[in-house]
Amino acid sequence: MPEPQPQPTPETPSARRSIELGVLSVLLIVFFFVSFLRHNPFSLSGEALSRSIGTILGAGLTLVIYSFLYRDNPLFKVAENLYVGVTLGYGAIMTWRMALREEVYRPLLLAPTSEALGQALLHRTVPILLGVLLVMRISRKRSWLSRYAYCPLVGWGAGVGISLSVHTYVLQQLHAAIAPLQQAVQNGSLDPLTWGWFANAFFPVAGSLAVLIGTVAVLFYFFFSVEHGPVGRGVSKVGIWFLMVSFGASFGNTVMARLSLLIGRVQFLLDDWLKLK
Amino acid sequence: MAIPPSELRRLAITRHVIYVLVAAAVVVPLALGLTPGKFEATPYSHKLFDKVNSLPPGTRVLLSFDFDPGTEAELLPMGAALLRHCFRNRLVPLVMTNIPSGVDLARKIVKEAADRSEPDWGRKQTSGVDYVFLGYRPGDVNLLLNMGENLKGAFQNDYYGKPTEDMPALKDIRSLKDLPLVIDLAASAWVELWIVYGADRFNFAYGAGVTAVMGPDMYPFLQSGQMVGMLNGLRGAADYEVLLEKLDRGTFGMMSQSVAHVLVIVLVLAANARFVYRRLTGREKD
Amino acid sequence: MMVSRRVCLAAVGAWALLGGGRASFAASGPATASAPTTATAPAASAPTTAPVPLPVPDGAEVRAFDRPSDDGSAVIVEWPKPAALPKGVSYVVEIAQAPEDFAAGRFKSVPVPAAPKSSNPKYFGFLSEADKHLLYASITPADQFPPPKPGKLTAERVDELHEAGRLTEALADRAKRSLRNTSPEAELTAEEKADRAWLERFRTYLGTRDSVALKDEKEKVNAERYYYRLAVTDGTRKLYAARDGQPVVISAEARPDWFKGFRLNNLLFALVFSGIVMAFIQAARRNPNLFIRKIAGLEAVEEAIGRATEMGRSVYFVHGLNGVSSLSTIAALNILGRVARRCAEYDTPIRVMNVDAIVTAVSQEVVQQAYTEAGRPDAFDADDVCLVASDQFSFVAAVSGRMVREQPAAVFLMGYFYAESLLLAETGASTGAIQVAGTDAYTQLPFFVTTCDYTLIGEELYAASAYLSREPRMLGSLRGQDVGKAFLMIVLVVGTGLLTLGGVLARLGMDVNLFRNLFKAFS
Amino acid sequence: MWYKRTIPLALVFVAGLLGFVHEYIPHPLSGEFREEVTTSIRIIGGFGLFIGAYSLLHMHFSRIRRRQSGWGYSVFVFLGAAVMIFLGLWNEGDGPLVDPQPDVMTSLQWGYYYVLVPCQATIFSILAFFMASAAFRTFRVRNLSAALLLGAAIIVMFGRVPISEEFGRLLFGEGGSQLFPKASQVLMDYPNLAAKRGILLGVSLGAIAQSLRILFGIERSYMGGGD
Repeated sequence: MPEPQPQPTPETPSARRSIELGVLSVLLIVFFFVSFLRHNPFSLSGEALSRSIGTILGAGLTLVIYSFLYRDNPLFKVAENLYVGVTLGYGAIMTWRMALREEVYRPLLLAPTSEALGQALLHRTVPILLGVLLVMRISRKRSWLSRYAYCPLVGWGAGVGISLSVHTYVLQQLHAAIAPLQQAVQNGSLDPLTWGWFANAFFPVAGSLAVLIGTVAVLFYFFFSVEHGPVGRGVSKVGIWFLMVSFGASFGNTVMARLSLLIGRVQFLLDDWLKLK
Repeated sequence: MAIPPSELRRLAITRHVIYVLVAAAVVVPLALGLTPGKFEATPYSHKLFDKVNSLPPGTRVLLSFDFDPGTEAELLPMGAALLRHCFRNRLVPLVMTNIPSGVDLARKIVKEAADRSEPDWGRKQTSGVDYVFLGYRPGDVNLLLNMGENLKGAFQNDYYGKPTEDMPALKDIRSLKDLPLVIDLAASAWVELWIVYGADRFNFAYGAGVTAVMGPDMYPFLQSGQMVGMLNGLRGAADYEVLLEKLDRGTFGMMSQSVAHVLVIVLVLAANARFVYRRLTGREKD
Repeated sequence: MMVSRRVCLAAVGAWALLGGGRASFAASGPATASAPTTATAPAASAPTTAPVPLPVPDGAEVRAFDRPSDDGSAVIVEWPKPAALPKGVSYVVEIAQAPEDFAAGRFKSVPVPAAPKSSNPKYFGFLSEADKHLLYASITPADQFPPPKPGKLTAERVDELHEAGRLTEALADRAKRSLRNTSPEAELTAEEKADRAWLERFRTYLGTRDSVALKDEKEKVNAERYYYRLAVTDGTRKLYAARDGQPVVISAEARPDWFKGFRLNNLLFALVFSGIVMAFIQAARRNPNLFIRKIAGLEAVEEAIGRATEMGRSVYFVHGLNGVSSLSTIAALNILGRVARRCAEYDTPIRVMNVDAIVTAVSQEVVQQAYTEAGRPDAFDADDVCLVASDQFSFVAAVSGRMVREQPAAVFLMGYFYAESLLLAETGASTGAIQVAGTDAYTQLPFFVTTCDYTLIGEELYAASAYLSREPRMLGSLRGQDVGKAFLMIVLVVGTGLLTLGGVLARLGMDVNLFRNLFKAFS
Repeated sequence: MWYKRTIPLALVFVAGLLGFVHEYIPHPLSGEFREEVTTSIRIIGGFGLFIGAYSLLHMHFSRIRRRQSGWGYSVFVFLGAAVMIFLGLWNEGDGPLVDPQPDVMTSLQWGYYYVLVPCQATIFSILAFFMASAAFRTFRVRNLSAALLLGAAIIVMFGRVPISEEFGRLLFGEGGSQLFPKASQVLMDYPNLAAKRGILLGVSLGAIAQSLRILFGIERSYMGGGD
């Protein structure tokens, strides 16, 4: 993903360009040298060969994409577009194999008996027609036809969604949300200021209280029907604090996630390409 | 106030310096093969591990690998560890995916895990008996609903085209309702879709492995018990490996992870110290 | 837990309405008709000789009825809980197709666990104190009298299918031929291979058809009326729940129901909430001035534009990646309208960056509209609203590049963003522009908060746009949702309060079921 | 026009109603009905592929045709797609109609493992660098909110990695090893949980309202432009 590029320094673009080209060619030579050193394709054959070529290719693409960190460059753009195309092609094949061939081609054209064919026609004619209509979407003038295909889908999704989100996101969550304080109160030890009391009475109670207050405050922060008076402002302030802390948690975890991906790539380069393991 | 080119170049330079630091922070520990000292598994990873561990041999466990190469680095180690655990405890993993571009990843780790675990069983792992790879079917949530009604209807054949109807591995499994545990590994809405359209409707225990990005959003479901446990990011994978006492990619990554985190923290602190100082001395209005 | 969650007070009503109503006391009818067999009669009078008396339930209180709120796959047999259940003693339910069959010994006996009826409120709702003592067992007749399972695909089966007209002569032969042929794949001729492949397909097809047929058969079996006897046994002796010396025979049929009683609370919530939302949308249609509190973010918007005007530099408005169908994009467009209007008034240049063609088109209309309203239609330049790129990466590259070159004084990032949010916001910050962001992409919000001067968080974005546009559908549903939120907040506070009070009382040794049940009502 | 808008909207409503109602009906019929619907949806979804493929290829094709800047790169999109599709249809010589041989790496999978996987994984991982640089250059404690956010972030970032245990030991001996992990755990378990639940409740109400607007034809933007 690109970052702003500083304007090419006006004074010596050509000089800079030639330096870059020089460095690039050196890097290319090093890359192939190392690759052949680590897994020499000439000594291999069959699956081992294809695997080693693949690894070299994969490593190459990886490095090319990282070259973007220096600055946006043609090699990166090539890799990026290639990736888009490959993804598309792979997806197409998968959809054919997993969906169209299974659900359309096989039942209809490979029906074992006339009875089976009848069944297939009975259950699949309508959806297949709708599917064809759906494809109409790509035509400028006929695209409205596709509505007959996806409107039922959209409607069905919406309808099913309502009762399910009521159940999962509202009722289940409420049920879970109102319980903890009671549990904490009921199970906590009663002799105060002992370690046990802190461990299994004070902290649980404090914690569940905090959760309750936070949840309510956050809900209130997103409550738009009343002008916030001094109290309201206070509550929504608390709400925003809770939000911010939770955003912080998300933030920390996002950093972790991105770094993990980087680690994954480096592991690939070190273990599979350079075979350091 | 427009930024003079010199300033811009300085920015570009600082950026490149930071890139180099990050690269170093990640590469060096991996290249030197440093691993962190002993560390304790986080509670929710532990919960999931215990849940899997508690299942008697022969239990069928559905693993849904709903991730694609983009997040493979975080989720694939989890998948490997989970499969290893299943095979070690003689559970029968049923593996599926809801993401077309994840099919071959899933297929790969299932195969590898099956082959790797041959010694545990003393015989060759056979698809359809010791495990099933169902592959991918389109239909999104409707597929889950379908599986809740009739699993073998939703997957008439497994990935290899074998009919599921009378597979030993699927004996008297009619629908999701007959499965004691479902685990989803996902980097997307699938984790929640599995709760909404799966766990809450068909009452199976549900655990998940998610990318760290999503981790924090899952806590409401953990607290409500809608999830029995969760592996959160690469650390989750590392936790599971530690619990399995079989270190692998997840754990090996932890040292780099640690160093890189420290680096980022230092960067934030340094920059903000400077910022606060400037602000106090009134040199930056903002 | 899993179960109790599902429960609601309302379910009780629903249960009575839909399931309990159908409970049938056959004890009066068939029970008297069926005399106990000689086989069981001595057993019935066994307790006299027994060392430990078995806790025989009172026949009058044994009942059988259709399980409420289910798909007609089970019948419930219930009986009173004994004072104590000695070790090794367990219950057995005997099921027969006709009362006489018991005498003839044509019955199945099913060992059943002694589950307290109150432990399964999903089906039974909350029990009155009077019913707390009941035990129950749910029996699926089809498990006891299973319909014949269709056989595997053998030559015989093929013949049957042929006779049934489901296979033509030729196909039947083909099937048998390749059934006979067991030689390994490698040695087959092309034709034989084709036959085998065909057979596989046919087998799969037949398998699915059979399972469907079997399912229907089971439903038929379940729908029959069956007769039940309850016995208690310690392995050696077996005593029947009896009334005046006669084992009580009760009967019931399992019927599929048409409503999940345990989902009534769900339905109520859905309907009421829907009603409120729709009502408010209508109200907003009639009166678009429904009150919405001022959104602080909007002042930040004004301020940013003002600053741009002072500095005589441009204002950037960057859309998210989603198309027009996404709520956040609609909201962003409404806000764009306001921003463009102000810019037109102050004669500040505005640039709108899009990644989606349709959004571009709509944005152009919006901005043009704004300029016209400001009375300066001539000042509108369509090129200011442009499709800078068509995919994420090049979008960021292009926008960042332009930002660095043009140094806008204010940047608005509105809509649904993905990973590009970080880069866009960082570039904006590095150029020293005032940034106001608004998104409902919660994963991206952290970056906006730390890099932008003001951020519209989640629903604030909708609220802001509703506040500006006064669009009924947004305004109305926003108000509707507020009612929902108010309800949730009340439930949270009051619910926790009462539950906790209940907990305290429980510690003080008082009965708290009242509180518990009260708040199960909400899940 | 009624057959362009009215009927589709009616379809939305009817389908939605069925979807909503069947959720509350335990009767086997409702289950069978859903199976029917879901199979249909699966089939229709399969055709969706063509739309996605078309719109993408069409875009790049028009770039090439119009010789837009950087049109040359679009050629690689077609190249990649063409190669993968060919490999898939060729299917090691078995043709597109049969399944690939199990457990040998087909050439399609080769393309997947060695082109698609590296590209996608790498492009996503680039963000790690950008975050680090942003962390240094732009994440500022502009106000209390940002301060809270960054503080929490730092605690979490540190607590989630093993080194924090070493550090704890260093400071407070064996007992301190769990200090930082616990801190981040507490942060996740209480404030984070509270806020996330608040958001969840709010957002799901919004989602329900959205579904309603769709059902009743108030929200039509998904239908795209045109009459």
